[in-house]
Amino acid sequence: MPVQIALWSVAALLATAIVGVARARAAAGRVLVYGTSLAVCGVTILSALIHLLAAGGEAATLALPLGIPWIGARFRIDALAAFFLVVVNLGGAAASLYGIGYGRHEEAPQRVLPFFPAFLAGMNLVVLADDAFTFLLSWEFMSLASWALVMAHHRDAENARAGYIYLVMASFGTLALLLAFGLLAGADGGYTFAAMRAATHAPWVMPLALALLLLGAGSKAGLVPLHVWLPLAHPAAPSHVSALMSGVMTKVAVYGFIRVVFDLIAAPSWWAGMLLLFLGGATALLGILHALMERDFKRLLAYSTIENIGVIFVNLGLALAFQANGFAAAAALALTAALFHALNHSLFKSLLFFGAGAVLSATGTRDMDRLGGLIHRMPATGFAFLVGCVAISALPPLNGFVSEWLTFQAILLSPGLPQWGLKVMVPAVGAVLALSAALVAACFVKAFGVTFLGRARSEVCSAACEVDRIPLIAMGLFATLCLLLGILPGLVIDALAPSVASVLGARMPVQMHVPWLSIVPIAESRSSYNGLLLFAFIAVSAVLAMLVIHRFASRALRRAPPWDCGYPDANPATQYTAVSFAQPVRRVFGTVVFRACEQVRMPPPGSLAPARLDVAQRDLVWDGLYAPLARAIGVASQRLNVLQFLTIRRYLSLVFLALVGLLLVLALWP
Amino acid sequence: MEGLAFDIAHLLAGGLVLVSFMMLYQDRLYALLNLFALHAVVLALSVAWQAHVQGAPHLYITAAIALVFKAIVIPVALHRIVQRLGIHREIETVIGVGPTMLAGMGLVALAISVMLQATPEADPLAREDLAFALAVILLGLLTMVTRRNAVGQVVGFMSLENGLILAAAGAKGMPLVVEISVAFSVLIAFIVIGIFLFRIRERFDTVDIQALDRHRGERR
Amino acid sequence: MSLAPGDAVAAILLIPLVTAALLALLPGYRLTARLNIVATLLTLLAALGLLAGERPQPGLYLLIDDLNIVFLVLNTFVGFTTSVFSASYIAHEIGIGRLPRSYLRFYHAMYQALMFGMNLALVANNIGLMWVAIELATLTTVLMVGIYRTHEALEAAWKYFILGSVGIALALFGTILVYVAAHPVIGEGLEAMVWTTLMQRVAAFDPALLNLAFVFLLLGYGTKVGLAPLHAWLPDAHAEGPTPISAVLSGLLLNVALYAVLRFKLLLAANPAAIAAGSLMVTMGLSSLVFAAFMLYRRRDIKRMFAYSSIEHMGIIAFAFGMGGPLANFAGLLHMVMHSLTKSAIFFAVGHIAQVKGTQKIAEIRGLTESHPLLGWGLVVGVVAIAGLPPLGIFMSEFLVVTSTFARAPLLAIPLVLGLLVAFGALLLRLHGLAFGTPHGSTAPVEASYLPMFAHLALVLLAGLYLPPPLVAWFQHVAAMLG
Amino acid sequence: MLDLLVQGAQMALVLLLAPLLTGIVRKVKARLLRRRGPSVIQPYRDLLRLARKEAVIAEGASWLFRVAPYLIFAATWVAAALVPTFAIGLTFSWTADLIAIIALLGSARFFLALAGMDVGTSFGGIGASREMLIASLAEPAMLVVVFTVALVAGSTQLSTIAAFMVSPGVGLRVSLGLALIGLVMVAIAENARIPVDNPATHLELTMVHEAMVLEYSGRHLAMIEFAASLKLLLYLSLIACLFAPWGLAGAGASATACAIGLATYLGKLLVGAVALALFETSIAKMRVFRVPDFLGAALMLGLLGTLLLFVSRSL
Repeated sequence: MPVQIALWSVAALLATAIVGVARARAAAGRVLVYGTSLAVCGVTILSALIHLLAAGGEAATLALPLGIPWIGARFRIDALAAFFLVVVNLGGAAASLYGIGYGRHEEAPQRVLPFFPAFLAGMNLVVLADDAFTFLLSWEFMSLASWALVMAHHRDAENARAGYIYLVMASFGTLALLLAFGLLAGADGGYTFAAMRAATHAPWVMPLALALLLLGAGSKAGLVPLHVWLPLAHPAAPSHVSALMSGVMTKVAVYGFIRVVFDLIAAPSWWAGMLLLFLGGATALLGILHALMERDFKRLLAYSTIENIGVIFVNLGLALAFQANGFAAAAALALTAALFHALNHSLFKSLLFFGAGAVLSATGTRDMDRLGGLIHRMPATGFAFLVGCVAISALPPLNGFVSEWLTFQAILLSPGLPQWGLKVMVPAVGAVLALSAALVAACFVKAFGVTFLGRARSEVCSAACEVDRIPLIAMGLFATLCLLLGILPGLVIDALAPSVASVLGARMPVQMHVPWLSIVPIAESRSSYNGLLLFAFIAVSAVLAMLVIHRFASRALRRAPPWDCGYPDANPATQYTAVSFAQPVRRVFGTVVFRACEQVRMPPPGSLAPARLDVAQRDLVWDGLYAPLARAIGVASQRLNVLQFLTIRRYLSLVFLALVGLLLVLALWP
Repeated sequence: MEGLAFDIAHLLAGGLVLVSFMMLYQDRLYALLNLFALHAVVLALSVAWQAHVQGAPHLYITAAIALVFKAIVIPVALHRIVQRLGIHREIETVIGVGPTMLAGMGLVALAISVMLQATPEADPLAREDLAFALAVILLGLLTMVTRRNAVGQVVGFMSLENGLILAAAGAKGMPLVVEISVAFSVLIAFIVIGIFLFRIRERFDTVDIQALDRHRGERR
Repeated sequence: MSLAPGDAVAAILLIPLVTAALLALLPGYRLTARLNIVATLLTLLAALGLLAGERPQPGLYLLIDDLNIVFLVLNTFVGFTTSVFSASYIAHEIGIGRLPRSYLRFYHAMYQALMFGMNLALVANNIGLMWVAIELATLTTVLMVGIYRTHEALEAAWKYFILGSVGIALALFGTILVYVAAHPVIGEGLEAMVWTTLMQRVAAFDPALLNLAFVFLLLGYGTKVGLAPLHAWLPDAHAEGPTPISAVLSGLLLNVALYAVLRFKLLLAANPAAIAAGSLMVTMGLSSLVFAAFMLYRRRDIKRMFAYSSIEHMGIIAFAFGMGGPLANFAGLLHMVMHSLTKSAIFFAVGHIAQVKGTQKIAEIRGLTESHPLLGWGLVVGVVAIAGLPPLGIFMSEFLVVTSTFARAPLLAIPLVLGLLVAFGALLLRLHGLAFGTPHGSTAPVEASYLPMFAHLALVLLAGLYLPPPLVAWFQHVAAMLG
Repeated sequence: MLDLLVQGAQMALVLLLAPLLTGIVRKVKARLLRRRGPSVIQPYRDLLRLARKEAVIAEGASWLFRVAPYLIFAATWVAAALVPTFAIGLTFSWTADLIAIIALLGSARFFLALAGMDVGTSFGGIGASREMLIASLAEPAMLVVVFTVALVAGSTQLSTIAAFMVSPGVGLRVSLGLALIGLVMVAIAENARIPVDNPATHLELTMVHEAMVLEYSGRHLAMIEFAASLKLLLYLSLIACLFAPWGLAGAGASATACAIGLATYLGKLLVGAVALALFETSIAKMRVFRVPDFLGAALMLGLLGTLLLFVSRSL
């Protein structure tokens, strides 16, 4: 039954897409398209939740006579799929809601409306798919739809380049997955996931498949060094689509990875876990460092997505390592942390992109160094964005912290692992995670501080005005969810339990019975956390302190020019900008990671010219990997291109040589 | 009788290969045309002999076509063209004669070695014939490849095609031989006309194919 | 009305022949164009009737079996749609005076003659007849490629002509060799050239002769298929000829030549001692794929670019058939059909685009999705399909090819995937230039017949999602037949 | 019931002791510099006076600027209230383990940095960016220390760790020593003490914490100062509870035990204050961009401790 509902909603979405083609230009069309998407997503969430909680998420399957004829299109909802359905459609619903209002500012609706529902449909299908063909078809269809959305503002050359790199990387990933599935399916084409589960593979298959899978799913999720397309493509799309791509599509990639590695291959090995740990750690650190260096806030958010993907993959690596050594409970803990973080990230990243979209439509610029002081102009957006920043910075009592905390709990269990490599590596990765978590805080202090606080750096933002109500509702919804998940983590963990159990066969202890709704991953004596109480304490004591002081001390307030050590400067250019905020971090890390170099050009004494600080930094991954590749292809095509300009005689000689060659082969054939 | 028949067929086929070699060697246009005429005559003879041996009268038609069309009409036509176009008498060959001859030798060796893999049960006459025919074909291709000049290439192509006719005639009781030879004559007629209608000349003032190649959709 | 089987075959052959003669005589543009369409439609109906009804017994000359009926239906269908497209295309050409009216008869007559040649080559049960038919088809296309009489057109036609003739010669020699191989077993006369007979008795043939024959046939017909390094004529012929002819070339003639190669591969496969014909096809297929993929990057002429993409896809198809096995063969058939439909659809779009923009230079065409949404998005869908993206048909065939190959011969899959990816990058790069960005050049509306293009694309989309069971069963049977 | 009492007592106690601790440190420093220095209760006076003054805030300041001090104070207070000082058995000790407590301080810092950027002055920006840099280096070091300790005690729950530390099974361990040093270094950095930062300065390009709070005055400044001294107290009691948990009253202990615990706790604080003052006077402030090396050293010590722990365990 849930499968049918899900498939019907996918069909409804596709129908909506067609409507979008027809009625794109009319305002009614906008409301219709986004409204329908919202309703459909809502229905899907409900059915998935019911399936997950009430039915305990036992697998329900369905086969349609589509796709590869003798296999058909298989669909399946188990607990894992149900969970990701919730993630996908939650993001989808919020984005649709946001779009109803935000879409008004869209100058090319006919390039957005048709593809938005199609994109949602594609993501849903990936989660539903139960055979390789359907999976890859939906996977690539998802990429295609999102590509079209990235190309919505195609007149901008930057966007076009982003779209190109994105689609090429996507099809590279798809080809890698294609090979992986070919490997798992075997020569006689057992393309159904059921067949793959049942199949027994040669020992060399597993590592190869895993590597290919890392290429495929990793390139979609944005693992370093396959991440280059992400910070280009995500910001290029309209903001609610960016929210979907960053918040949801990357999760779909994570789903694909979990599905294959934990469910289909299901032959965990500790070195695979180690590989994931390494990649995840590197991704997290590099992603957040890039984000810190950015001054384009949508690109900053995209880079921070890379960081979160890194965290998720670290958790997956831990889960693999634990599972390989038979530590079921620990593996369950790590996987729960991964799923929890995926959910959290989809929430606050969407929220942040919504805020970014609001700022973008209000000011028309993505450059933080031209913004500032927006908290006065757009208070509601500012508050929602602040909640998002606190959540993504993994600060209690919001949801980001809970998953981070679970991750550290899992890391603290690693000493039990027998392999020395893991023993030594996990603490190091833990330190890296802590480092990147702290950098995230720095990054979002920068993002919020430079964009919303301080004084307006340009007239565009002193003229900005708050977005209309519907987008604010979407943001408020997600902000509330961030808080709820933060203070009631036990509910989420229990809700995740069936999904975890469905792939690992183990689950975390039930949290609902713990008094005061606090969470206890392993044992009361070992570690516990209670977001609800923490929240209550902070709220109470803050209010208490305020009341006491206002009651017994003074409550007088006077506005005055800023003090600033006696050197107040009216010029807003004297504020710290995004670039200058990142300067200490750039000094410490940038010189290594980005070959960053700063040089100050002082005017000669006596001249009134301003001193200039020039900052130059390079993306080593691009320089080291992609640029050479592009160059190689260029050279090869240049060399071969000679063959287009030969004389007929030379072409004849080619034929002649081919003939002689084949005759020689025949003459020498045994 | 059988032996004699075999020897004569062998002789004629070998003669054809020999003439091909001479054409390969020859770098004067008129002489090349004359050699081609000779080539055609030898072909006609050998086809006729095959007709006699196999007792297949229809092959005489093929022989006749070869004799009339290839040995007389075409060479004359090409003579005309060469005069009309007034192309310089020298054929600038691509590589020197020596290497060309060596290559030709190699090709013949290759042809024979490939052919001899065939089981002897296939009747020896056909087998030898095919070996020589293959040699002629390869040599014809070589001629085409080593000539810069359209007429030279046409001649090469026709010698190649002679090899085909030889093979077809050699194949005992092969149907459609006449049709095929006719079809090929048509094809060659097309080629000759292609030059003769001066399409190429009026556009490019020469039959030199390199001139053609200069006019190309995508210039570098 | 239901045709008797013999009549259907006769119709498929005679309708084009008669129409060709008729069109050569009739004056007047509208009439001839309509007649052209009607004739192709009738041929299509005949082919469908043949598909539906029972089949005639194979005779000395003609044969209808599962293998060639696939090609036949595809051939007549694309022939029909192309004639519809050609009507509006040629109307425009005459309107701008690029094509003198006097050539019209010639053009339409040649079109029907080409149809006749290809159909004959497909239904021929006789290797000699097949050879003659393919030669005929080649010659007609040569004449049509040169029809514009420009430097480039003539040069392309000449190149095509010379290379084609050499190919024909090689193929003929291969045919003779097959006869010589068959002759001791079957005996003299026509019998030794009949497919059905050959297939029954081939096991006893001399393998060495068969191998030699296959080499010549592969090179000879491979020249028509456009496999590298025999491809040289293909890009220019596509680029310089009238676009309907480019569509027919890419969509049909290449298939017909491939069909011939397949037949002979079957022949060799049935002889235990012969070499593995598949390995040769795999090699040439891979080389064509990779070569064409890299060639795509430097193209400046839009039609020439898609010609190279045809080479690439022919490479894939040859590779698939070379690999053999039920999966790969199925994929090869599917890919062939899908490629014909998609590529001709692309050429339909490109033809109108080149007409409205007045140029074929890629650099001078920009932002089509804005200036001409229908053409632009049609092109986008077509290129997306040809690049192998879902949900369109080619994705399925490529899925099957790659997966089955990787499971069987991982090392072969690497160049395959490499070629696919490189080609994808090139096509997308050009597509971005053509379809997106600020429009460039004339934005005048174009009177185009969109029907053929979107009909093809719709079919391709449908096939990508759902293949009707009878079609599948039939394909599977053919795939099994191909071994 | 008693536990609840203890919890309440602790919340009041930290509030009570924090300014005193600051005062003691200042006093000792002054003495060491041969000055008489303000009396140890001076901080209380300052706080009261500040609280009574009217608050002057810059024109550009937003609501965040006014809310932040209370949030910072509250978060720090809650954190401090959850660290066992004189007794283990706190009712709400399970609300947050060590990691959560550190994260709470992180939240406080987050809002402090935002408040620093709110008015839009150059000093505020300097302070915020440098504070976040220092934090980003201090947190991993702290986590590695926690990792070492948690490895030894098998828990991140402070009460459990403390209970374990007093048990005889511990003995002297190199890795714990390294962890201690690392923790001390982190504590110095976190509390903006010399050599990382100078709490006494008010007009220096190298100031970090003070630069952020430059715009604050009146009750807001009082809240922030209070939070700062609470933080110092927290770190001292954290060190005490982790590495010198002697005399801590067990869960549900008698009043006398609590009294003993209290006495020992005060003693520990005194020692800590004196030690801190000694250290601060004996060392010079370092340049801002030397701080990463300083904290990097702490991180290395922590990791070394962990590895040594593995070695000693595997033996």
